[in-house]
Amino acid sequence: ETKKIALVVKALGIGFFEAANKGAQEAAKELGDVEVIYTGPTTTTAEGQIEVINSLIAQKVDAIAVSANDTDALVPALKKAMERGIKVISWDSGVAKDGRSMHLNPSSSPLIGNMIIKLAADQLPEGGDVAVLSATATSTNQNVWIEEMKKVLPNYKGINVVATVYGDDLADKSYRETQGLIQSYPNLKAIIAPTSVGIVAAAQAVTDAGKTGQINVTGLGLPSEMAGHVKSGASKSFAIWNPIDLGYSATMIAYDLIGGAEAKPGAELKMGRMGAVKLDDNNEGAMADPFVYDASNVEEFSKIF
Amino acid sequence: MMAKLLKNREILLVFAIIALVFLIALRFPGFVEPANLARVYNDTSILIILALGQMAVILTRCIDLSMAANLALSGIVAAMINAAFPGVPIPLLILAVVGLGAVLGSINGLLVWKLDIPPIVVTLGTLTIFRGSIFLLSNGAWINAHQMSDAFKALPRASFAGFAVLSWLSVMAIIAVYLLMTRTPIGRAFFAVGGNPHAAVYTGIDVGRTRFLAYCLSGALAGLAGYLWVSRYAVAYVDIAAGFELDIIAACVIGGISIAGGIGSVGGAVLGSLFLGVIKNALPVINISPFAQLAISGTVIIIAVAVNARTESRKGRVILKKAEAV
Amino acid sequence: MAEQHLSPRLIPDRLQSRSSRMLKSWESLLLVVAILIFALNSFASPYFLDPWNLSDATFNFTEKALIAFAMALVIISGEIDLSVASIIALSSTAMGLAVTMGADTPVLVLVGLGTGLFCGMVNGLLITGLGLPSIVVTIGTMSLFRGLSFIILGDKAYTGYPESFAFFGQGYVWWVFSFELALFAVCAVVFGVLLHKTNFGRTVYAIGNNQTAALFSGVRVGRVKFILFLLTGLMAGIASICLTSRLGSTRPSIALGVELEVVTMVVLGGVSILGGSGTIPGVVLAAFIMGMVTFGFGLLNVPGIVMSIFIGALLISVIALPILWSRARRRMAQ
Amino acid sequence: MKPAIALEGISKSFPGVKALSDVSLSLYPGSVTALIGENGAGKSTLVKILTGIYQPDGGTIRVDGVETQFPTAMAASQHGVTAIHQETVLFDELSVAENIFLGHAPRNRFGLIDWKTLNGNARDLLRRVGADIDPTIRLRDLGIANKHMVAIARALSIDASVVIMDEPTAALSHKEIHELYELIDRLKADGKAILFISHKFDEIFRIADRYTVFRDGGMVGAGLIADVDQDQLVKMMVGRDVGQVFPKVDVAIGEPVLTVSGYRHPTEFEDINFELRRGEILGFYGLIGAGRSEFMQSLIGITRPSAGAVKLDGKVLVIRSPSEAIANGIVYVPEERGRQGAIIGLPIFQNVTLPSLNRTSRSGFLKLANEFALAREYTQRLDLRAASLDQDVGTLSGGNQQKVVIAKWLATQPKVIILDEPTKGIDIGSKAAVHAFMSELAGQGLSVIMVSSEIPEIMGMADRVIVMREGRIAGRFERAELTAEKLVRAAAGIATQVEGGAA
Ligand SMILES: Nc1ncnc2c1ncn2[C@@H]1O[C@H](COP(=O)(O)OP(=O)(O)OP(=O)(O)O)[C@@H](O)[C@H]1O
Ligand SMILES: Nc1ncnc2c1ncn2[C@@H]1O[C@H](COP(=O)(O)OP(=O)(O)OP(=O)(O)O)[C@@H](O)[C@H]1O
Ligand SMILES: [Mg+2]
Ligand SMILES: [Mg+2]
Repeated sequence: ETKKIALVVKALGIGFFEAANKGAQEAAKELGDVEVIYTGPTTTTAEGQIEVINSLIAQKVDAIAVSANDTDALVPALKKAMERGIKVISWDSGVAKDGRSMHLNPSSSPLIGNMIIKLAADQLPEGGDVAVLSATATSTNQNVWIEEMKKVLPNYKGINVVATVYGDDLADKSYRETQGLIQSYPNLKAIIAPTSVGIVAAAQAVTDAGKTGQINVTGLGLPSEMAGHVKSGASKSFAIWNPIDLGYSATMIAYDLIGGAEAKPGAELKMGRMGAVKLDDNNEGAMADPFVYDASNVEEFSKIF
Repeated sequence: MMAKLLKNREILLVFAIIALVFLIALRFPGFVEPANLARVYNDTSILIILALGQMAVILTRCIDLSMAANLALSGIVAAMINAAFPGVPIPLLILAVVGLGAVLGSINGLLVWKLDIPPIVVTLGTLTIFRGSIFLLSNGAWINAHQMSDAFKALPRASFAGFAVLSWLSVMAIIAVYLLMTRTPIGRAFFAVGGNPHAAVYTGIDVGRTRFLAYCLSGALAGLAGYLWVSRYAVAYVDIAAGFELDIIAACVIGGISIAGGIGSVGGAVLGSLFLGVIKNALPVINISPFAQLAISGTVIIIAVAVNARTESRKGRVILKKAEAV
Repeated sequence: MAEQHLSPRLIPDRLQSRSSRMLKSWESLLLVVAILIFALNSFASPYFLDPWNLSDATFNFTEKALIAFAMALVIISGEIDLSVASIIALSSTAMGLAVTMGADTPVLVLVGLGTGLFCGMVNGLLITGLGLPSIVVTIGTMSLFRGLSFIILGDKAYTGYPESFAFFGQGYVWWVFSFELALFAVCAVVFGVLLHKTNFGRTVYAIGNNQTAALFSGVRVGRVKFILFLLTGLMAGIASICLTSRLGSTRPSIALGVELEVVTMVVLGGVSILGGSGTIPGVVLAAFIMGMVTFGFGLLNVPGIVMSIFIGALLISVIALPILWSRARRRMAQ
Repeated sequence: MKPAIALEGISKSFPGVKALSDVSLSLYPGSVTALIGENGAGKSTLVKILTGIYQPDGGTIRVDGVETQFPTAMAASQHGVTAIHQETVLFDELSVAENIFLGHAPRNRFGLIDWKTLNGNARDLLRRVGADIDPTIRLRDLGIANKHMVAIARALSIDASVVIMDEPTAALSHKEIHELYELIDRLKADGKAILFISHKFDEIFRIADRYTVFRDGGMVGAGLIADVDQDQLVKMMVGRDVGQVFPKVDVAIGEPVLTVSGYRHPTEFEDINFELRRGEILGFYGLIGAGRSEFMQSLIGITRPSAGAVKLDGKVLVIRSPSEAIANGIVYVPEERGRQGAIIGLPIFQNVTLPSLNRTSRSGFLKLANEFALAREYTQRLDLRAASLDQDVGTLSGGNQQKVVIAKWLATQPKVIILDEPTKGIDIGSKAAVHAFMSELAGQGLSVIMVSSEIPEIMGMADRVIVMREGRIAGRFERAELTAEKLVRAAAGIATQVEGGAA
């Protein structure tokens, strides 16, 4: 009998999640007896995800792997799913502990927080002002990364975080917010956008303002979307983990749980070709280190995701 | 004289905008530098173009909630054509997109004209249908900067006589719509149909057809804005300009265009858009918490409506005036 | 003919019997659509006809429908309230704030209702007090109310609602019948009676058809409209309690875009957006239709946006078809 | 003589109503044809068919002997048919000149509207109809009478051979009416064919050469005015003899019921003092725009007076809203039926019971049976013609709508009823019904204020008359001393001269 694993994403149509779906399908093929249901709302709202989850419960899927729009709001719906015998994990953007059996971080949050500030600092040997362009003010993962980043800030002498603004993962809002940053901080040297929508918009705004070379846009982005901006010099480098691997791993973990594995602190869950993930006290685990892209390798990866 | 000037909505708005800019300049002098003001105008251009179309529709006592969705659909089609056939010359592409926008607008217009469905219902329906069509068309996928040709992205950014082409396009749209509204029968028919649709029939104006044309105009302008939006932000996806319809309507309302139809002007639409544009651009610059922005624009809209209502509410006829003179 | 002129004519009360009128009504059309969709759903998905699944499906519309009842009255009176989703957000934020101050469930409910009423009052005062057009005022308060939630909450969330608070959005009254469904049923009856069986309801229709004449006829137009906006605020407050309880947390972006769905529901229910006509049974049926469509599509894993195309097309075609049909019939007759 | 336009066998139905069945009508150059008939007889419907607004279900239209169709209003005007419609069909927000030329504005060589020529032409036209109005001001700044003059100018802006006037004098005052007569004489001399619709017989006999009578959508007679008298026409119209035109019965006038003292408003009226006694009909005469309606509306709390007091039955009242006025037994039948009176979209019975819902309902819940009973009682007394009581009032003719509105107010069983132009635009039969009913009410001890701009009505019905001019009381007359001349002089503010600055 085939097992139904639902891959619930923040919103359909986002390149990052489309890539994750590719990985999930790859896992399904590898496993043979798995059907992956790739679904999600069309806008990044918690209510939309709840409706999707409710219909998945009704379909009696075997597992739900969700990248949440809201840490807390999904908990009651996911709890209901678990009560009806469905395995629930979160990946990418997590759900509060009560609402899932484990959470798969693409990488560990401290590593990411360090990585994004390091990318900026590496280009600024004398230090300078940097600003953060985040997604929505409610994004779980964004907030954690920014927090982690601020923790390690003292390690980077002379780097000064002057502002955090929110582009809501909307291209135009991010663009406008970036314009505001450029206006307000004439000495701005770098913009860190740990969001794939924001980083593209910020790079575009910097290019349009004629600040290419003066302001470096960095953060987390997709090679396919950033290739042009790396070439133009608006972005020297950026990082991302491989979303294909992430979707693949989430599917593998869900399958492992369906097969009887138990998610508890210290347990190791199988992730196929990605090896195994070890859970910490919060039942969280990290998949791999983020990977840096720059002019030397971005072309090659832009064909993949 | 002064009192009379103050009653004029457009002049009041001009003062309000100047006062606003002045206040911002107190906290951030760089805001009033000509280059920055030009940038603010440029940033507001798309809103102006859209508000012009919405104005025509509102004048005929209708409303177009589907403008932002039309923009998104036209924009994404422009991006898809460009991505698939980078060789298509940009002017031709723009023409095609304006045509597409007009066709989408004409769907609204036909439903309002031929089936007499209330405009708000029609455009509420087409709003979701247009957005959904984008999803079906693109499968939800984004079209990113690197998929667009350089010429596609360059046009709105190109500079001509010191201003961006985007700004020039909006100026041209303003002039064209101004001529249309004041000097052509169809423009006057917009006013007549909104002011008194019943009477318009008696003067030989086809009310439904006039509304249809207003929707075609708003659709065409939305199509133009679609290309400009997508090329300017260099990205196209299902949700671009989501919720922007309310900004467009707010701009019209601030500009004194009566939601009940028949009252309004091109100047009002432009100034209303600029007012919103200045606020939107100023808030991040003067370091107001991003969380307060929404509340502030809400408050501004309410104040603007209240002020407009004040200037609009006339005293009744003065019957006693002559008696006093005796 | 001439004979009749001599003595006063006797004018009958009604020409059509009630049953024949009902058969031709909008509601019967909606009923047919609802039955069709129900049948299609149970045909298309084996999971549809399961009591628990059907019960889960009701959550797709109950909260929106609660607001739709009040919104129906507002729209019949010729006004509109686009701020309802933002009222939900502000009420929810206020309740979250109360939780952090240690409030218990009864206090939370009062806070939720109170905030809703307060927002309704703000709308009502601006609209009836200053005489401003409601569509514009509520576009403004829509930004204002949600903006306030953002100022209070920023990028934080309120969680930690008490256990007992979960009942409103997650509790069941009996078997598969949830508290929300029961509340929906009660409100449907209350609003149905209010609109169709009371003097108040009659004045709402009168205002919607001709506000000036209603004023001249002694209807306290301002007061009635004020009450309607209060009522909408209150219902949004109730919906906020249910939604907050169901989510167990508050974010300022809660219930984004719900206002258009509520308006769609009301219009689909046969309420004229121009004011003056419409019924509560129509709105109830529209709520069922929208809920079943979204759930049915959900079972087939159709993306939400495709459902919204369907709802949009339904909205237009349900209004257009009868018009086309009667035209076609007239052409046939000629 | 060959008719300029001839209609043959025209029929028109609306859902549930046969508005016109097989009517024929010919209009001759240089001649005025009066079209008369009760309310709802189909007169305005015929006008709308002639001007391309409605399409007839059957029948033919011949212009100069050639069969023609008018699919749009534009087509009709291109064939030389123009009309002053019963409703004012003008645009408040547009300028006077544009109102006149909307749809056929002069253009320059680029096809753009030529505003200069437009304003010039408008000025000429206005001068021709005898109205001294600046063509560039906005229409909403004009008084009602001037608006009608603009409507007339608009009709004449089209070079037409057929001019239709649907109750053109209903909103005009004495002076303008006489100017209109002169204009019609000039048009006649120019060889235009004129169709003139009116309920006022003095007018018809003054200017018409021919008549056509409609009854219930059919044609019942036509001929030369010279061959008939008023009684014959009325009999054709109504299908029976109409008794006394003003059935005023003498009523013993009692103690004062309503006392108004020192009423004033910053811009609309001042110094209004009078007493209204039990059983009395108090007439308020004045030129249109004299401020009567404005003052009456302040009595029921629509406009707020800045000073003044009302005493009802010896008690001082403060009335802040119409609902308080109704509760105290003062009701106002408004002048603008479509806007302030009838609630189009609601059925007849709901219109009638709206202000009386407290009486027909039980603790706030509707009782339909009571509503129907109340509505039937009052509509029958006013001789309403309708298919059923749950019919939308919007489907009734103007006169029948007015009956519903009056019934609505009578059903509240008031102590004082204010009727503002109660018979404006209603036919002679209905008028008689309203007048008879007014008399009956007074006889039962009700006090009536009747605002009217028609001298015969005022003289026929009122026990006492107050004349208003420019917001003040300009004269008071007892029934015994009433003459038409005194009324006109007081209203126009002329002491000796006949022509005066009464504009
Ligand atoms: N648009 C319409 N829809 C339905 N019925 C209509 C419509 N217009 C007119 N009628 C009906 O047609 C009949 C003739 O109306 P019409 O307005 O022509 O009367 P009229 O002779 O002008 O009366 P009045 O003297 O009151 O102006 C009436 O019964 C009226 O109710
Ligand atoms: N400029 C105008 N535009 C529109 N309507 C007008 C205008 N002037 C007068 N009216 C209408 O005519 C009526 C005139 O009322 P007002 O109180 O000024 O004078 P009145 O003495 O009652 O005149 P009338 O004989 O018309 O009743 C008002 O009800 C108003 O609606
Ligand atoms: Mg008529
Ligand atoms: Mg009057």
